[in-house]
Order: sequence, then C-alpha cells, then structure tokens
Amino acid sequence: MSGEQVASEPFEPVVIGFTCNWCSYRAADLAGTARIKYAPNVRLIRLMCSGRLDPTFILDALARGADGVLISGCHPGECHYVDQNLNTLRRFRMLERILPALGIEPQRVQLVWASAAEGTQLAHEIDRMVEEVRGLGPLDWPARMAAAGGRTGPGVSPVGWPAGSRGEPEPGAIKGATEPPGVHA
Amino acid sequence: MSAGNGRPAGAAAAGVANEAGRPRIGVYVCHCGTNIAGTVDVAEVRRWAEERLADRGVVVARDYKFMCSSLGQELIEKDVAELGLDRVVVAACSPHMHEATFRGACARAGLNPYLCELVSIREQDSWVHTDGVAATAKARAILSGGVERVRHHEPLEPLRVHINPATLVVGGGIAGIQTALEIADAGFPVYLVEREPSIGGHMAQFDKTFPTLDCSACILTPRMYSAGSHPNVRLLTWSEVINVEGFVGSFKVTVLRKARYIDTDLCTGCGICQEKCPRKILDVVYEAGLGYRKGVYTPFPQAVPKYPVIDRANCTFFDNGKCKACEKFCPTGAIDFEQQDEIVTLEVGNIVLATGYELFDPRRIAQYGYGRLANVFTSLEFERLSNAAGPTQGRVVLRDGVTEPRTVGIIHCVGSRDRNFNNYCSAICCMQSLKFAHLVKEHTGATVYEFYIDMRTAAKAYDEFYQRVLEEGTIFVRGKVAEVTEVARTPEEEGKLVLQVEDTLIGRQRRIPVDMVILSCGLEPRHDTKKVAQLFGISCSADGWLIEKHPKLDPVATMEEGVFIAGCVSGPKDIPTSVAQGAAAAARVLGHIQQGELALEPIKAAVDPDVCSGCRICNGLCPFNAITFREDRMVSEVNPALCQGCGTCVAACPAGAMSGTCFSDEQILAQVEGLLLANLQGTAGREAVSA
Amino acid sequence: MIVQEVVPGRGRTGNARFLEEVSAATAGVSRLEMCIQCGCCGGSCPSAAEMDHTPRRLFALIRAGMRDEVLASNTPWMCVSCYHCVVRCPQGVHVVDVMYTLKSMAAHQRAYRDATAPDFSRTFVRNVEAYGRSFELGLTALHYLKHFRLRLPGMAPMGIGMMTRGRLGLRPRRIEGSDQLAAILRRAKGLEDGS
Amino acid sequence: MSHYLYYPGCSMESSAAAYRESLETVLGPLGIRLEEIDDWNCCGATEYVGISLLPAYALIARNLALAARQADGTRTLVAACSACYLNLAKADHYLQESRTLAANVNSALGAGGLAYRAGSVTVRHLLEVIITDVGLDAVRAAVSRPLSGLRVAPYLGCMVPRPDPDHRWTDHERPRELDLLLAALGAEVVDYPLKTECCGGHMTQISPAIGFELIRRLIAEATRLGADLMVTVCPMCQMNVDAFQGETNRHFGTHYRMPILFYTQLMGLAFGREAREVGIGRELVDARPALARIGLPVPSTAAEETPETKAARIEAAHRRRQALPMPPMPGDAREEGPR
Repeated sequence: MSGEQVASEPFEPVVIGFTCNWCSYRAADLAGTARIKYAPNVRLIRLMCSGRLDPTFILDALARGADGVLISGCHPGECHYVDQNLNTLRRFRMLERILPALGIEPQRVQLVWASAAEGTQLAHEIDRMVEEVRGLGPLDWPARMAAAGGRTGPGVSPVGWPAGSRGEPEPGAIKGATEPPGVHA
Repeated sequence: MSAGNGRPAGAAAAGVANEAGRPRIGVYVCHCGTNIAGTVDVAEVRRWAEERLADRGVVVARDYKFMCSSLGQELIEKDVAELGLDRVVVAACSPHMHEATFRGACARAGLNPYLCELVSIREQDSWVHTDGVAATAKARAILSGGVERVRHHEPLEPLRVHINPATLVVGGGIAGIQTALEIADAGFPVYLVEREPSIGGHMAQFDKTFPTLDCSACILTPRMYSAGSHPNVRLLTWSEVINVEGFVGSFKVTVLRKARYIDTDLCTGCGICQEKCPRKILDVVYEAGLGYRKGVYTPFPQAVPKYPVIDRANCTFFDNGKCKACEKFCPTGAIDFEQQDEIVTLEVGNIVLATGYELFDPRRIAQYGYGRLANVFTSLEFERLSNAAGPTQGRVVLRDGVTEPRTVGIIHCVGSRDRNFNNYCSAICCMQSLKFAHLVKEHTGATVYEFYIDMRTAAKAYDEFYQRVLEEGTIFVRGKVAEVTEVARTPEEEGKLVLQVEDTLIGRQRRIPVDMVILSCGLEPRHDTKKVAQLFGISCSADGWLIEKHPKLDPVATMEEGVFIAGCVSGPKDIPTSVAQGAAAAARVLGHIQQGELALEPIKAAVDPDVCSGCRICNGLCPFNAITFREDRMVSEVNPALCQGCGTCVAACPAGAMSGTCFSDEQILAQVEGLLLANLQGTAGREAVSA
Repeated sequence: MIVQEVVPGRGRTGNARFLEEVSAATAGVSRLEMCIQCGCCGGSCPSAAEMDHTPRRLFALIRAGMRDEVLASNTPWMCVSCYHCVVRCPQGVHVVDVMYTLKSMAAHQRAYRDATAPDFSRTFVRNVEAYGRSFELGLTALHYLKHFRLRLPGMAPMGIGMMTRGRLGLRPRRIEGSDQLAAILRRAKGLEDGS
Repeated sequence: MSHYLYYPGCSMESSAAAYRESLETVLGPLGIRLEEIDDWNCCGATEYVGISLLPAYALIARNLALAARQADGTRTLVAACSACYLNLAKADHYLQESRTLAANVNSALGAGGLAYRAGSVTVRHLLEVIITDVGLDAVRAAVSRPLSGLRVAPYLGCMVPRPDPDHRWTDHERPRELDLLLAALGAEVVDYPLKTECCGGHMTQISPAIGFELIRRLIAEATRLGADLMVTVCPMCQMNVDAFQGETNRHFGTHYRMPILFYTQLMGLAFGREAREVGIGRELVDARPALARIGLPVPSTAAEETPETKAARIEAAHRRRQALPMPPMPGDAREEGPR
C-alpha cells in the first residue's frame, strides 16, 4: 500500500477536521489567538453543530485523499443545541464499527470534545492524532479497496460514497441511523 | 416576524449547477500586516489561486496589506462592479472576526452578501504554525476549500426578528441593579430575578468600599430602593430561572417563585415575626457564617423588598406542625403557611446575566488552618466583623467575641494565582487587603502585617490608597505565607498564631506571631455557573467563568445573540467595573430595543416535500420541536421560527429531503474536495502539506 | 559571602543555558522556569535556617546563570525531601527533584563546600551497589567515624540499644541478583555520562 | 483474602523489625495476603538520586520490573515503608511522564535482562490499602481489645501524603487516614498539628543539630498535647524520634520521654495479640508504661463537681455565648446544618 510512497519524501498525513461553530471552531480560534502551535496537517471545516455531521462527509473525505478525519464538538451536556452532539457520538460509534469492514483503521476517524475554552487541549489532540495517523501511513483508500478485491475505484458519487461500496452498507442505514435515545457513551 | 427559509423569491435554488455560465469568483488574500504574511507567503498563495483555480472560476486574485481596511474593502467593491464578480472569497482571519465586514463590502457593491465566504488563514494557519512552507501550503488548501464552497452559495436574505422591549436581568447584585435601572430609566420594562430574599448581593455585606472608603450601605441602599420602587422594574426575589426557550427578540423564560409564606399585600415589613421566631440559624450567606438569622427573616434591615421569607427547611412549624409564633404575633395577618411555589413565564427580548461570584473556600488550604484555628478569618467574615450592622456591631474582635487583636496578619492571594486552586489573579484582593489594614488600624490600632507576592493597585486612586496605608504604618512582607500554625517554638509564640513565611526581600524564613489572621480569599465562579451557562446557551472558560463574545472588544455580549453578561459572572471585578459593565450591558440591550427588529443569519433547515418519505426520523431529533408531521400530506415540515439551524435533521434524513441553508451537503462536500485539492487536475491532497 | 560576578561576554550565553541544563537533568518536568519568586518554598522549608540560600533565591541564582555559586551552595544538601514546598508551590515547581539534580551536579563536579552530606550519600550508594540492600550499621558507623568522631561516644548507647533490641544487622545482606543489578547500574551510568 | 505484591524495604529487616513483626500479625485478621517480590533491592532512599539520576531510577525500576514479572492476578504493589512507597510510586509516575527517562531506564534494565513498561504495576501504601480496600468497618470488627483511654498522636511524616503523585490521600498537609484508623482501634486520637511535619530524615546523619531540632519540635508538641505515645507509618520517622530521642534530650538538656510505635503494633494489640508478638520492647523509649493501661479498666474521668469546677463551667459557657461561631469543617457534625 504505502510501498510506492516516495522514499525521499517523508509521509505527511492530511487530516480533515469537522468542528462546530460554538465550541470546537472557537477552540481552534482560541489556539490561534494564543499562538499555540500544532501540526499543520489538519484542515478544519466549520459546521453549526457537530450533529450536522453526516457520516458520508467522513467517508467522502477519506475517499478523496484524506488520511484521517477529526470530529470535534462541544462536550456532552454543553451542546449549543441542547444535546445534538449526542447524535454525533452515536453516529461516530456506529462508524467506528463499520470502518474496519471498509478497510480503514478505526484510529483514522477520531472524536474529540473541545469547549470554546480548550484551545490548548484541541491543539494537543490534533498533534496526537496527526502522529497516530502518521504512524498508520497513507490511507490511499481507493487503491486499498482495489487491492482488497476491486470492490471500489476512486470514483465518488455526488453524495460522497465510494461508487463500489454503495449499498454495502446501505447508505440510508447510516444516514438514518439513530440508536434508541439514551444510548450514551 | 418575517421568517422564511431565507431565500429571496426567485433565487436559484441549487447553486452554480443551475446558473447560466461559469461563476466569476474574486479571491482576496490578506497580509494582516505580518500576522499572516510573516508566516504565509501570501503573494505565492495569490499567484497559485490565479493559476490553479482559474478553471474553478477564479477570475481575479489579489493580496493586500489589510483587507479589512476601507481601502481593502474598496478593492473588493471595485472588482465586483468592474469585473462583474458574482462570488467573493476572502482569505484572512476567523469568520467570527470579520465575516460581517466583507459581507458588508459585497452588499455595498450590489452583490448578495451571502455570496461572500471568509476563510481563516490566520487563527487556523499563520498563528498556529511555524513552518512557512507548510503554512503556505495549508493556506492554499484552505483557500481552495473556500472557492469550491462559494460556488455552491446562494443569494439569501437575513431573517428579521421583532425585539420584545422587555428585558430579563438575572442576579440582583450591584451589576444587575445597575443594568435594571439603566433600562428602566430609558422607559422599558425589566424583570429582575434574584435567588435570595433581597437584592443587594455581596456589596450589601461590606462596610466600606475601597479606595474612597465610602460606606457601602450608604451608596448601595438608594440604588436598591430605586430598583425596588421603579415603575418599570418588576422584582422577583426568592426566585430562580428554571428554563429558557426561544431566541433574541422573543425569549420565553420560566421562573420558579419559591413560596415566601408571606402575603406581601398585607405585610408592612415591621419585623415582629423575626423577633418572635424561636428558631435561630447560622447565617452562612449574608453573615458569612459569623452571625445568626431567624427561620423567618429578611437578610438585613435595608432589604429590598422589605418582606421577609419563611425558610421552610428551617421552620419549626414545617418540621413538626407546631409553633406558628410568627402568625400569632403578626399584626396584619400576613403569614400564609398555605402558599405554594409558583411558576411564572416571562416573555422578553433580551437577557442580562449578572449572577456574580462566590468566595474561595479556604478550608481547601489546610496549612492556613481556617476552620481549625479559631482566629483565622476569611475576607468576607472580616467584612461582617468590621460592619457596624454586623454580628459584633463593628467591633473587630477575635473569635471569642471579646478580645481585640493587637497584631493582625493579612494574607494575599488565598486561592488565587496558585495552580493548586485557581490560576487567575482575583483582581480585588490587594485592594481589599489594604482596606482591611486600614480598618484594623482604625478600629483597634493593632500592628498590621500584609503578606503579598506582588502588589497590584492598577486603577484610579488605587495606588494612592496603597501610599496611604503605607503611611499608616502597615508592615509589608513580600512572600507567600507557607503556613499558619499554633505550634509555638518560643515563649513569644505561645498562644499566638504564627505565620511562617520567607521574607523574600531579605531571603530569610521568618515566623511572625499574630493574634488574628485574615485570609484575602479570591473570587470563584458560582458553583452552578456551568448550569446557568447551559440554561442560557453560552459557555464557560476553563476557570469556570462565563465567556465574553470578545474579551476586549465585546466584553458584555456572549456568543448567544440577545444574552449579555455583566459583573463578576465573567471574572473577578471591582465595584466600579461591575457597575460600568452593568450600564454597558444595558446600553447593548437598549440598542436592540431601539432598533425594534434584528437581522439574523438565515441558517435554517427546510424539507423538500416531494422527496420526504414521511419517516418522521427528524421529528424526534429536533431539540426545539421545530419539525412537525403534516398528517394531511404525510410529510414533515420545519417551522422556521423555531429552527435554530443546527442541521442535525439534515444529517439524519435518510431520503435526503432535508436541506440546510448556509451549510448544505453540496457546500460541505465541495469544501472537503477543495481542502483536499481534489478539485485540481492531477494533484493529490498531500501536495498541500509537503509541497 | 562572595557573590560571583558574571563575566561580561562569557556570562550571557552561559546564563540562560544553566536553567535549561538543570531542567533537562531533572526527572519529570521541573517547571523551574515558572518560578515567580513568591518564597512559599523558603517559608515552608524545615531546614531553611541552615541554608546559605533559600530555595527561592537559589532558583533566582540559577536563572541568573551563577553556576558556581549555585553548585557550591549547601541548600540542596540541607533538603530533607519533606515535599512541603512541592505541594504548596503555586507554580507547580518540582522543588525537591531540582534539589536532587543540583546535588548530583555538585557531587559530580565536587563543587560543594562541605562534604558531609555528599559523603553520606556516596557511602549509602556504595553499600547499595555492593549488596543491593542498604546496610544501616555500616552506613552510620562509617559516616560518624568520618564526620562526627566526637559524637561517636555519645551515640554508643543508642547503637548498643539498637543492637540489643535486634534492630541492627551486624553484617550486610546481599541480594542474589547482585551481578544483574551491577550490570544494570553500569549501563545506566554509561548512558548518563554519554548524554 | 485479598492478594497483593509486597515490597518490604531494607529497614523492615533491621531497624523497623517491629514494623515487620506487627505487620505479620494483622494481615490475617484483615484478610490480606502479601506476596514478597523475589530478590528485591534497595529503593535508594533519598540518597541515590542525589548522586546520579539515571542509575537511581534504574535501581528503583528493577523492583518494578521484578514486580511486573511476578504479577499474577494482582498488579498492585504494596509498600510499607514511606520512602520506598514514594520512590516506587514516583518512579512509575515519571516513567509514564517522560519517554526519554523510560527509554533510558529500559535500556539499563536490558543489561540485566529486564524491562518495565510504566504503569504496569500500581504502587500503594499499606495504610491506604487497609483504609480503602479492607475498610474501617472490617478493622473495627477485628478489634477484640479496644485501646480505650490511650491518647495517641498520629504521625505520618512527609513522604506518604506528599507529593502523592497518584492522588490517593485525603490531604497533603492534614490527611485523616491514620486518625480514622486509630480511632477505629478505640484509641483517643489527639489532633496533632505536626502530623506531616519532617522528622529530620537523614539530617540526624549529616547535620545532627537540625535533625535534633526537628525531633524536638515533634516530641515537644506531642507532650504538650498530653499524648501517651506517637504512632507512625514510617521506619525513618520511628528511628529518628525513637533512637535519637536520647541524643536530642542531651543536645537540648530536655527530658522528654515520648514513645513512638508503628500503627501495625497498635493494631496487633487491639486485635488481641501480646505485646511481645507485635515487637513491643524493641523501641528505645519504652512504650510499656503507656501501654500498661491496655486491658485494664480505664479510670473514670467524671469526677465530682466542686464549686471551683462549677464556676469554671459557668464561665466557659458564658464565653461560648459571646464567641463567634466557627466555620463547619468536613467530617464535622455541624456540616450538615443549615446552609
């Protein structure tokens, strides 16, 4: 998988981070204002709430070349929208279970809570995750799937599913997945 | 209110795909002086955008020293007009800083402001990375993400909401009183909610205020009285907010009014019930544990309102059904044991939180001996001790209630500037300690030692007060007291409290025997601040104080539109600052009221009824009950007035029928694509990091 | 007491480095650079009276780069490892561990003025290296013989009392893996000298 | 039977023999089984790390590595000696904190065919195991001869409650564990303000005058408070206060006679063991006069009220009425009062 990686150039992972407008994006802003340094390998996207995060976004990011995805929202109990981050948690738990089936190490997708005051902590978590992903090596998912039996190519459908994996698992099963309320981590 | 899904009539519904021709995007890279340009090669980013993003619709790219300056904005306005731009991407600071600025520039040029996207290459790039090459590569990726995203933006109109002119102020200390009076004097109704039986807060406990030594009661009581009698202020004391719904302009607040067991229409506040009540209770709130109150009580004689409350948990009648002494002796028959707790709902347009602080509990510092050594006092205890209306009528005496101290040690920074407890400086302790030194001298003539680490007297007339206390002969020892012990080593130490400290200006350990120790305790967030924050949808800092919208430029606003903060709830403050903040919060509220309505971000969810399968998964998800199921059409529907725009329903809809403005699937996926540079021909995402 | 002058030109670079050097040689994170000179350590110290500098002042000397003055100080050797300063320090400075570092630096360079304490530690270490266990009688006897010969007669009743009550072994106990331990310590010393 | 790995430490074999003997008598009644680490070595006390850091940590780590290897069903390593407990706990803590230290220590261990992964064993002190795992109720249940009437000053010394890297103790300055244990044995526990002050440590060896002054403070305060004896958890404290008490008296010209015993000795006595079985008699300052009252009826303290005592009582009541209230403390009955 990573054998083709140019030997002279060290592997620099790319991690896409989904943050929420109220806590984790502000934590990133705070890290900036406080000039706290962290690995440049992460690129953040702002959502209003981590609950907005559709698992397909994550798979899309991985299919398009990200080596890891960081999900970050308010701490449980501190969600700006009451408790929508708990939905994030449920979706994350489910995603964790299906990632191995898709040939992806679960450590490539991580959930980190960060309040608006936790710039330092978020920076620390980013550094930790980047190092973990660096340790895993490049994901190069499309090639990996091809090697695993040609189930998928790099083609990406409009909603972000690797073309070959459509229906396995059923995207709808993910999109609509809501475990019974009250299932907290 | 003219809520809708925010789309102006006739606007294209699905972004670029449906528009004729290619988008015409302008890209503007800000240097922010050296803030960005010091790390990121902005000219290179601009060049790259010109070349590599041209086939993504970028027709012009510029870099400029300060994009937010009027010249920078004019640059954008000019390009929109002259080059016919229909999309703008600014790579500069956080959208929380300048999004409104650049949207404004676009609007002035006739471009719908929602067709402008601000991406952060400062807070999330130049400020957090040191490697210029990697930071520049990341800036390219971030910009690319913005460009892809903006292609899917649609023209939108802000939502306009009506502002209810009534305001809720939570907390009846000096900050809350000031806010309430400012708004009420401007002619608008205010509800002032206070947990205790009277307003007044901590200031009502003090005897003198630094640096002027004004009598605290003399300057506070008139304000309390005004608040209590103002036709525009409705006091709800002995009450707590238990629920908050809605948003700026139309909050719906539920308040629990605990039963007073007093008919306030009949009560004259004569105080006979308090005299006759046989139940004596240690008053840990107003008397700081140094005095007693009755089961039926007003915390202090000047209380506003004047009506007492019956403390149900400490009432003999409620314990065993006997007593009723208060009822027997009440001349107007105002005692009413049948009263019930009451729930009231208030409709307000704005909310000001002024819930104050709590004193650091020095029992956590065992080596200072508070609670074990009788003559160690907290700052609040000393306030009561020196107060003419306090438990000793203003006599400064030891715990035995009789003996005047001949030597007093005052310890600064108790629980503050100490990573075992609180990292922050409590701001008021130096001045409060100086005040104590003065009062001890004045009341007893005792020798006073002040033990400090650094003297902080940075406000008007504060350092002059320090000079005065020096003149009075107070002995200053620079050193953090290590311990207070009763174990004597010499005959002079027998029966005394010994302060063991390094006098750092001599470089020697000293043991200084005193009769009384005053701990200048720091201020802490109230123990339930986190709960309050959640109730009102705002957040706490790591130290537990509420967070301002901007610590310097917007100190009384919060991230939640229409919720403001004043006084110590956001961190330790002296009285002048708390009062100033109270007035500032009032000014912000009055600004909203004066406008009558407010423009809000049109971030809302909407259902496409043709696609909705009626599965109702979204119905239960919405925390604001904004989604209802239309039985007649078998589809779900979003009530835009209730929707807060979190987007959880969008993510959950299995049919893809739910969409969210400003954060649509297309926009987010496009941004991901851009960030990974998957939008470019023949490049991999990795390029941006390692190139 | 002679306070060493910092030589202009030479002092500057040596200055800041000394704090770093002490910090780097300390187990865990020393937080020495966080000291705000409040004196809580010096106020807490049970042997402060006997120290030529309070710990706080010693830290200021380290910060000033006054290496010789610091390593000659008796302060680290007077430390009794009571950890009062450590738990009270408002800045979380690992005072005791820094003292250990200064001791080992001074011991290494024989920079101390009074050899009593370093000798005691060395005797202890030699015992442990030889047997794997500490040998109280040998330690005390040797040490007193060298440094407090005059006190020895006064201590005799105590020594005899300890012995008659079965509290002093007359010969040291050796562990079975003393060779293994020696190998471990040898490599540890090699690593330390190498670094 | 709860099973733990056990690190005795050098002093248990010599100067603290009484600790070892008494400890063995209380394990059975408490349901504790201690399994000694095979061929453990000295922890280095407070001396080795003052000479060279890495060898000192390697020395400690050999014990941790042996313990980890021997771990079978339990990974809790119990130490009874304060310095040993601290050294083991602190080393494990720093090995977790610093990767460099861990790498170097492991490299050294490798020379002896050993390795240790930080955090593999949990280091705890015997007293804390008794309080937390066994519980005071079980202790009370094992007491057959309450120590009623015996006034004891609990003395922990420094290294157990401080620096407490794993946050196991109620307070750094005034922990309550030993007080609670002694109260459970039926003893009258003095609120001893110097309970975590320093005994002088190695000062008795390297700067005797300081050492003697620190010892004097401890015994003077215990005497002033009317304690019959001091009770400690630490071999070093016991040694200093007991064995150097004579020298201290000679140094200051004082005549203190303050016995000091290990908590396990009092536990053994309270559990019904004979004085000899729990090492009583090994102390230089004889504890037997104070213990003579154990097992004997305690003299009544309620004497007839004379006019003088009555006047004093009335005076005291009057003073109480004038006095300002004290803040309630944790564990104080008043704490539950109105808030």
